[in-house]
Amino acid sequence: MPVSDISYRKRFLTKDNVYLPHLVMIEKIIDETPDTRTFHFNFKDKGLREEFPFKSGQFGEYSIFGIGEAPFCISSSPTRYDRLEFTVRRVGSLTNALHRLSVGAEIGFRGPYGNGFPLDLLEDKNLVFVAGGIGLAPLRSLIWNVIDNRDKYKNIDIIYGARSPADLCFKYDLKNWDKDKSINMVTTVDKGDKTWKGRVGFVPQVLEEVAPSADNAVAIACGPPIMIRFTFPVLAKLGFTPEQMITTLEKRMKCGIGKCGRCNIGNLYVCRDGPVFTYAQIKDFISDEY
Amino acid sequence: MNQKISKKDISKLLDELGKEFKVFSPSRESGVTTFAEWDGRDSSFLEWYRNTVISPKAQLQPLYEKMFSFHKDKEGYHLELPPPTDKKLIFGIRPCDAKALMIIDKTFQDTYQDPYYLDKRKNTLLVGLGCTNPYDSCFCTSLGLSPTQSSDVDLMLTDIGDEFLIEAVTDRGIKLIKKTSYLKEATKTDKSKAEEARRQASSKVTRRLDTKDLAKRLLSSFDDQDFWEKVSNKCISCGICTLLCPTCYCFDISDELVKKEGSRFRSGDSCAFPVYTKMPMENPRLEKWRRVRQKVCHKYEFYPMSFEVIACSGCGRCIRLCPVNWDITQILASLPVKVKA
Amino acid sequence: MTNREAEQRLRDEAKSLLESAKVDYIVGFADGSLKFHTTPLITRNKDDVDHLVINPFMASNLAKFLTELEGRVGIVAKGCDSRSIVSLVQDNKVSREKVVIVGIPCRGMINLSKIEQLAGKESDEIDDITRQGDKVVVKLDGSEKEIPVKEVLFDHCLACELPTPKEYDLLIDEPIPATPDEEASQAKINKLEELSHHERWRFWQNEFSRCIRCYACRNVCPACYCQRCFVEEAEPQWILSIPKWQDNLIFQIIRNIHLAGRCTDCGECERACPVNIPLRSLSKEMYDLVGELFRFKSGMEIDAAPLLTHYELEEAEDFFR
Amino acid sequence: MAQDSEWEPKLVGFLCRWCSYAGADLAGTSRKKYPANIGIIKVPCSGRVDPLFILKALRLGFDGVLVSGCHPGECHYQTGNYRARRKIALTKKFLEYMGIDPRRLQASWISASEGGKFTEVTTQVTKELKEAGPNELFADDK
Repeated sequence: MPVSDISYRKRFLTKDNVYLPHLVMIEKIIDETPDTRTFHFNFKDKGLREEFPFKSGQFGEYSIFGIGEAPFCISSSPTRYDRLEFTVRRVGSLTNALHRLSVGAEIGFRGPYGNGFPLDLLEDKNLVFVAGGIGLAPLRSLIWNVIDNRDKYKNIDIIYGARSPADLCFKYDLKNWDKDKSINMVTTVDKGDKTWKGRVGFVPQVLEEVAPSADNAVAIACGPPIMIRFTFPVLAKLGFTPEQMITTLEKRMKCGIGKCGRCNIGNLYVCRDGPVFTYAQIKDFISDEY
Repeated sequence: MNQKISKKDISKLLDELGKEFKVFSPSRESGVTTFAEWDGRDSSFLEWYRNTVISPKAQLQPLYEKMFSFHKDKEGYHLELPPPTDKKLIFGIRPCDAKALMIIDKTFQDTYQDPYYLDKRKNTLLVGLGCTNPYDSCFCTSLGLSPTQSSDVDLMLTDIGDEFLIEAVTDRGIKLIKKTSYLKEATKTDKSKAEEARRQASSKVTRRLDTKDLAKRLLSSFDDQDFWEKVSNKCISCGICTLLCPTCYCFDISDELVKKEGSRFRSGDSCAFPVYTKMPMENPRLEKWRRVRQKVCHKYEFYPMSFEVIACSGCGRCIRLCPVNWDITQILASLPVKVKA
Repeated sequence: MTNREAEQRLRDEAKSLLESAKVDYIVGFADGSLKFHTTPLITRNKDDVDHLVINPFMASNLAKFLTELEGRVGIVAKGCDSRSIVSLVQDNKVSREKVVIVGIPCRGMINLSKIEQLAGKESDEIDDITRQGDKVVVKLDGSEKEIPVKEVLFDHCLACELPTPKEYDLLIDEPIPATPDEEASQAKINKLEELSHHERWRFWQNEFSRCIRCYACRNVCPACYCQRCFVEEAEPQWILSIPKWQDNLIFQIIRNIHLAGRCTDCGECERACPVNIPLRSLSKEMYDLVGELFRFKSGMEIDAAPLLTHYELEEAEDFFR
Repeated sequence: MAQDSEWEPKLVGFLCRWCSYAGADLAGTSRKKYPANIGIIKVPCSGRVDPLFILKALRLGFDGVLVSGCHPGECHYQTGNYRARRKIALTKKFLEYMGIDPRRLQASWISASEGGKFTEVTTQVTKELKEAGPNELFADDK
């Protein structure tokens, strides 16, 4: 996947300065799980709302002024809404501060950065989405994108799991996808509770049980590193080649544009050359530091 | 055609340049050598200056700088960029440090233009000063540099005794010469003196780094954990070699907030620090050997892969200033994989 | 014993420690790649021990590596290093049984910056530096210059209270008695103490505006063994990660307070600082305060309780209302 | 140091919850007037007070810090205040060496029943801080 073409971004630079965030307003906050929230936001500058361009799988740098900045993927689809969404799990100082925000709060946003998912590669393919926990966020953007252009794609399998029923994100979407006859939706949890009637089992296991065909298919996986490490071998067993497996990586980032140095894997920067990679690329990385 | 200037006239020259530029020249403050704004004091640096602890890169990418400030009122946040940069002139930059700027230009120009660095870069003239007394830690010649010649400066000065021979390297340099007083026409003898000075200086750089197939050798040694553990064991993971390296550019971004006003800063960061890559749940480079490997490979393997230039100009600061005398030339010479010619 | 003999004995002992598997690692000094420098030698290989040296340039405090290495370690220790080891043992960071202390009686280490200042040349331009009793002979441009050794030793060496380790397993060479010269060692601090509060604060403000936050001072320090230093805490963020003088200064004040009773005045922080901040003027002051208020000397008595986990019923009451 | 007569110092009090905090409470409920200059932070023990808290307070611009715990021998955890005593003594002396006016760091032993002493101490500390003037230690003038 090529280094992202940024020509279209130029129009959206504030004062020609790539580090200067746009001001955006939080419009709605949804509690996904006890520690995860989705924020709906929109540009304060109405001109930007109309035509803000991004691709599924791209990310932005979000800042609370005075606290700092961090990257999160855009979890809404470019095919939907006149707003954007991002989903945050509470793990550090900035994410904690984000969770303390209320509707109407003003934050900084710059982006979109990164390459995004290769839509052209997915066309006319059977798609297998494999996600764990908050790893559904970037895939969700792609899933809605695909649903909104349903005739361009063949079968869709979604295998999604979380630690417990309470940890499932985007329950409202899961319901929709479950109802959609053109999608095979499988939800699983590592450990059920009294009310849970669905599957119980780790995502890679469930993937093996569901056993989607590798024929003319692409698998797109996102989740915690441990899940990814077990998912690729299962996909391989099912006949997927490394070129047919796609994932998106996460690293500590500051600048988001390949300058501050820290998110590299070998000579590639996750922010600039990723975050979406095929397994073929990853396994050829000279570094085991992903 | 070459010009020359008497060493006695350097102070006057800098005074004159100071009218148009913010002039920076080698200076010693509290025992630390650095480039400081010329205040007309004296040109005694010509006596002691070999190279500075703080490289002139600090004038283009300062240790920390304000990216923008913000304040909040009834309408919400307002962001304000710092004022545009002054026209600067760095007097006396060594060829290694000038090359280093050329090297980091690549990163700051790549994909997205970095406004802070590039604005300063565009507005800064470099007057190079040939290095006639290199340190025993210098190894610039191994990286294809000459201690006395450079294509990365606007003007180049060479010590020919009581005078400096001046060569214009760029158009900006030619323009500068035209409007500068105190210059004289250089003679043939001056030029041959300069030749001799250059020859001597090059022979004084004795430390060697074999760059032949270096990226390949590193690539083949990449997974040799024993090797990396061995060469990193005495490293103390401080940030000296990176923060003071003229080709290291990594930075951190952080905010300062005082009541409702604040600023976003960026500041030098180092791959030697575990926190550099630390994520809430994991850290891909927690072990010291991984961080040392990253530092070495970034300079001599990844950077050439991306930009076709080694991210090192052989200035030797990392060797000179290291508290435990960790020596990059020794490390690279001891790579387990040798690629045959 | 001549220096050569001592070196040979050290190498023999180190080799036999490795051969008899009494230790997994030997940690000592080898010649550095720069003139008049040594570099830490950390090895499991018995052939490497032939690189071990003893000379007046072994400035590093190798105790720093004890908290990093797994297994049993044979470590070359000057008096001050041995105090750091003892302090680490007191803090339960290092187990005494896992360390074989190879003691080296020390006559003080030569501070190259002082030589450079006196010679007017940088160390790589100097031809030779040799110690001859109470003098140091500096060869430069074909001529020789004799300098009294007291003028070129590190400040902390001048005040050394323990030239020969008290806690050791092997001692190379004869013990050397202590001859501390507090006055000479204290010169910079005494000068500071003459200033007013305001002037002193200004002084430190100025010094710390140079700090580049490389953390060499912390990372060379054997006593700074925290897995996670307060400067890296994000919640709450105690100090900014931007090297502003205010936060640089707070970092160093707190570092010194946290090191009360652990700092053995080995001077490593000041030596490692690339921008010449007189850090020992902080650490020595704390070292003295600890002695003055609580009669405690770090790393001297292996059975002593660590300063800040211990107390006397009646002490320091005049600070409280 | 420029200071107008209107200026009032602000100080942070780190008070042990078992004694001094209760003492402050008692001062309040028994309507003893103590200066409003003090902002109180309840800590589980004076031994909890890391010198870092003191520096942070000064960095944030507070004019002084008061650390107050149980009288020696009366610590809820037996020895916490003894340890605090060592730390505070060293900190106070060290900060003075750095050039910080010693009046900016104060310490006291106040029991739960000493509401009066709390009033006296805070009044006295406030007075001394007023003499010391505003804390400009960390001002960004350079």
